[in-house]
Amino acid sequence: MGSDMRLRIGGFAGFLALLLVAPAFLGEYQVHALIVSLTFLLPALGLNLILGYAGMLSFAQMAFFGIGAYVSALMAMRWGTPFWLNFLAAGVVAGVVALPLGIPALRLRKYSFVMCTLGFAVIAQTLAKNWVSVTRGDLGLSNVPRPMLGLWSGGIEIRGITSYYYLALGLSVIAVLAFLAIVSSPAGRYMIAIREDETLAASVGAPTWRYRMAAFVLSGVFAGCGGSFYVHYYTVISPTIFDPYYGNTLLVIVLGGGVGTLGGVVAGSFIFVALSEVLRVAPDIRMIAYGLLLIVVVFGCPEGLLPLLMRKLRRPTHAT
Amino acid sequence: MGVFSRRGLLLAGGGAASLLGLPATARAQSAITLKIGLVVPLSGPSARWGGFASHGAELAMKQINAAGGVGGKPIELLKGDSQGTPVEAVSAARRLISQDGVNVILGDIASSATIALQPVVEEAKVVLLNGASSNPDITYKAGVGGFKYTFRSYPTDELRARVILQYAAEKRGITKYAVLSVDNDYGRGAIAFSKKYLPEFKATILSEDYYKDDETDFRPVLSRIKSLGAQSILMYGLPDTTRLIVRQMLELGLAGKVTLAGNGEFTYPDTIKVAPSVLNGAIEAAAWSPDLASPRSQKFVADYKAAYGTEVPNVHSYTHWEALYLLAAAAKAATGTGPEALRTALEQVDYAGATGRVHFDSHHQAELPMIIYEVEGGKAIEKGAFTAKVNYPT
Amino acid sequence: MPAESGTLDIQALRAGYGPLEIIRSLDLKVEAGEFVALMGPNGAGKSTLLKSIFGMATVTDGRIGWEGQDLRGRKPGHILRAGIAYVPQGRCNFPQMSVDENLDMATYAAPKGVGKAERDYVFDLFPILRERRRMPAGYLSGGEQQMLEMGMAMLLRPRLLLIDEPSVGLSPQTIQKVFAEMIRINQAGCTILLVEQNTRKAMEVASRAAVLRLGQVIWTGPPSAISFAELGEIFMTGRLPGAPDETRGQP
Amino acid sequence: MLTDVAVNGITAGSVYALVAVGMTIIFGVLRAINFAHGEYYMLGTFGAWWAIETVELPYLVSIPAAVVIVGVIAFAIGVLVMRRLIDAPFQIGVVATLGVSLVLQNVVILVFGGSYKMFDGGWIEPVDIFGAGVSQQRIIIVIAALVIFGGLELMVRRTRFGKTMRAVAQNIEACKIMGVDVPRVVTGTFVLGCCLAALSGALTAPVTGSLYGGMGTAITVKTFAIIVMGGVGNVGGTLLAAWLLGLMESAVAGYLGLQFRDAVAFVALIAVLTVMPGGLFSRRERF
Repeated sequence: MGSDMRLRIGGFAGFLALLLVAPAFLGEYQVHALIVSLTFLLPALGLNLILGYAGMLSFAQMAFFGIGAYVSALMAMRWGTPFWLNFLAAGVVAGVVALPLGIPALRLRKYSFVMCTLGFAVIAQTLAKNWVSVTRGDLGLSNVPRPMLGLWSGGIEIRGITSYYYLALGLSVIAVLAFLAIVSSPAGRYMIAIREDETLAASVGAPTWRYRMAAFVLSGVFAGCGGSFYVHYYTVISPTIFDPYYGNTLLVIVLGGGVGTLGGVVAGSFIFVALSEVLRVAPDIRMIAYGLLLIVVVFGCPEGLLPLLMRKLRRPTHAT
Repeated sequence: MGVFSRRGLLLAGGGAASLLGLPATARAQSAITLKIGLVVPLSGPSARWGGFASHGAELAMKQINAAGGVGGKPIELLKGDSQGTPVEAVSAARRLISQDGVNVILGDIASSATIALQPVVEEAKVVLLNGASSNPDITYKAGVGGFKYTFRSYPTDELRARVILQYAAEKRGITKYAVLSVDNDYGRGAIAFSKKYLPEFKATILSEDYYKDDETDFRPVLSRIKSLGAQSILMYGLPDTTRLIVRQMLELGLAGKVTLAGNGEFTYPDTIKVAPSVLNGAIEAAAWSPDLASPRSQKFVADYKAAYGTEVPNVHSYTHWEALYLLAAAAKAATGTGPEALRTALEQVDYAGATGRVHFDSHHQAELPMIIYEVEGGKAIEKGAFTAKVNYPT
Repeated sequence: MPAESGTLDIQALRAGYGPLEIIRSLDLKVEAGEFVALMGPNGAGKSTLLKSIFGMATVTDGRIGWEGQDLRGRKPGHILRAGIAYVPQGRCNFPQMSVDENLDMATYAAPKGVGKAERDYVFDLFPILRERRRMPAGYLSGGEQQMLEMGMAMLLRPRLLLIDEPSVGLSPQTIQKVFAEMIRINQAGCTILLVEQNTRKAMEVASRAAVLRLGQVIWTGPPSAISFAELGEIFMTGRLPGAPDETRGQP
Repeated sequence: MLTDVAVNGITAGSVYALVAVGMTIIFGVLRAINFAHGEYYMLGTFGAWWAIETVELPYLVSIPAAVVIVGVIAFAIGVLVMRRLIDAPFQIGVVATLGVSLVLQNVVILVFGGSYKMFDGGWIEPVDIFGAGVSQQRIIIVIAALVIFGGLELMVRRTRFGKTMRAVAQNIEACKIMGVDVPRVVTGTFVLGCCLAALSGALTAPVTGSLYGGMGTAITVKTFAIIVMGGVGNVGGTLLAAWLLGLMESAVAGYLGLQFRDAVAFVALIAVLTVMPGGLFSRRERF
């Protein structure tokens, strides 16, 4: 266990160091691809919480992401608030929205819950399209201000791709630490107990519903914050954010990377975005190849790519 | 909107024809080598639009290169899949720019993707030419509006919305509309512009509906429209869906009672064939139509059909095809070879396309005409071309 | 190997689930007509042994001899046709299908289905099932469902019946009835291999006990040859009280 | 107007029902959400279109042709992918079927081109029913839905394969113990479900008019709502839920506006699940 822990911490530290120096060796496009990975990392961490730790597959994740993006964009455009405030507000609003949805939905069985959250995304999209006075409907909000890193107004404006990258990296590190804090807290341990055996957890007095709710709300917070970064990077938000594309990407990252593990989700964000980018060499068959890879990956290592890699890494040390 | 002028339909552009006809080496001295990255949806549900656009652009590339390219150098066309989303569009464009070294991005179709591309190309100093997105913000914020490298060679929906209302009111006495448009920025945007001009023509909207791009059942709405007594359905819609709607109008007995006005290939022969009795009297304002009498356009349609089996080109096929010729013209005229030179050349370009003279205004919006068609006796009749300047918000 | 009817001969069996090995070189021989109770602590491999015999676990090595053939690698359908039936732990019926339909399903592996005679045989074994034949299985009581499952297993007239924990979740009276049925089945000539957590009960009915620990048979003999306390000691330590370390063979 | 709503609702609901019932029986035996289900609907439409355009078959013949083509494709996918989902955790099914969906969609785009195609065929002349105009094709769809649901109901109750399907849905472990060849049942059910989706695609093509590679996605999403409302795995419930949704959507589109229509399914779904977590129709009668 001790050596395992050291391996993990070492792995994370090494990976972070690599990410810190990466822009020095990479072109703009590759740095952009890293930003995309980091953009998906936040909502993916949230999905990992609700799916990997509370055992419920949620499609509401992208709806929270979109809600966070809209909140952040509207605040920046209407009131010129600084980025940190938009970022926090996006998370808070998404979390607050998760609450009333969770009340009926979390009582449901696995599959019904999936459908309910999917439905929520559709309803959120309908709202974004029709609440024209606020969201501008389908025209969307464009020319969303770039992130302002000041205490209130003014401050440094994030512009170049490298600055965006370091902003994304910083936010991701905070998110990863927050995630670690949540899952290693007593509440996190309860969540794991509930995932492993709900009836047992309930019988020893764990208020399963409350912890599921906590996981669901927190998943919303992560996604909302992710949406905030997204909108300030792409500078545009429209109801298409609620389309299945984003939600599916998240699922692939979490399930393909290693659900219920932190490293798996981090690795998944980079591996699957990289995969989809590498396949750009052949635009005509890109999505076919991507689909086939998904099938191969999921059957080849059902528990996710990272757990498999970890096992491969660990085996030689056992042999000696 | 400023001056509203009506003029005769421009026939084939002499400039373009001479561009093709001239020996390739004649003006070779300072031409820019064009390496164009086409960013459109190539996979997923939106691929149905990207397919037409890439067919059009590929055809133009082959034709121009067969005729000797630009200044003796062939045009390179590289494709990037945007899936119609900002994330994928930016990734595709970034790759095309920094890996493949393209000097032009042509795309996207979805407005949100195009808007996301604007800051990217601005930073990279690569020209973004758009021939399909309808969000007004794209050129409100371009040229003197800020984004120096964004150009749009596609008429605005503001113009379209206005000419339809005017033609319908003046020529047909239509004032009572029911809105049925596609639920995206194009459909919603066009209706928003229409509302701006309704009072001018003493017209009213009785009901308002928007359909998803994969909607297949319009019967409930059509039943309501029938009972409301609207004279016309104001529709800014999708071509394939138009055919479905007119079929259902036929089913519900709306033929001859309610006409269509707006845009959505109402006046294409293939659409009219579906329900001639419904489409009689339909009015359409089109940026281009395969029926366009211009010989240049006719030749394009013939070449396109020859290249892609029986597929009839749509307006995206045309605009992306024409965009390559436009870029070739600008590249030839450029003085210098850097990105600045191409941008300046585009700003100054005066190009004769199949629908009319292309010239970018200070916001890099091409001043292009809208052509009005009306279906009479089962055939689309050209009723004239209209242009107008866009009034930009300050 | 002589082709003896109703004889099970397991040699050096290694089995488990995927990469996880639970049975580690196990030997066990069951003669025709015996009623053998498998006992041992949790995780000893009792259920896994039954599943291995029935082709539902991963067998990596060894031999499962049955009437002269090796069942290793065979699918449950084949094993059923070879005369072995299995009643697993937990509910093993189709709750929304009637008793009759459940019995229909139980004959799936039979080459030509099963006629009225077999059905009557089961109904004679468990008369309550005849009364309930149109009722969905899910509406039956726990004991009735257990009987239905045994009936389903007996439908193909097996010569060896594997039963896993039939007493779980049943009332004492029902347990009594279920065990009485097992004895009747055994007396009718069917060999039984039983896994039972209720050690006292199992020792009452079985003709022989086999104690498993860590995937091996460490002791076997008639129930009368071992006391309860000794059994407990084996469970805990793997050794018979007073016996030397390597105690593991047949007596 | 009320007649219109009713007629529209039933015809639209019948289309949903045909697609959804395939998904619900697949879900029943596999406990996997099939994210690619709409793709088989799309393939059915393309199959019929291809048979008409390339092989020049009449529309009536193109329908069975489409079903057979999709049946063959579904068999291959059933053997290569779906069988492996039998004992897999449900997340595996999500990613695998998403992968299948991407492959099928984009292979069609690669082979036939991304741009949409027009569908010629079918009988679209209107017929008057209580003052509401309906095309003959829609009447055919409603009749087809009734016949197919009747047939399915008979099949799952009376035939050996049908009983086995129910058995696998109710207790897969017990099936294995009884020697049921579960992979074969799963493949068979999967092919059957996909063929039903394909049939629906071929039958509705004349009224939808156009086809393109990505057209399946929207159907998949709406189908989810129907199978949950109908009580997952419940054949009769699926038809009723589909009709009910068709009627509700028709009423909302008719009285409120088309833009709110797609939310109807999910508002109704969330409302239903809040009150009746098991769906509108009893879950006990699976299949």
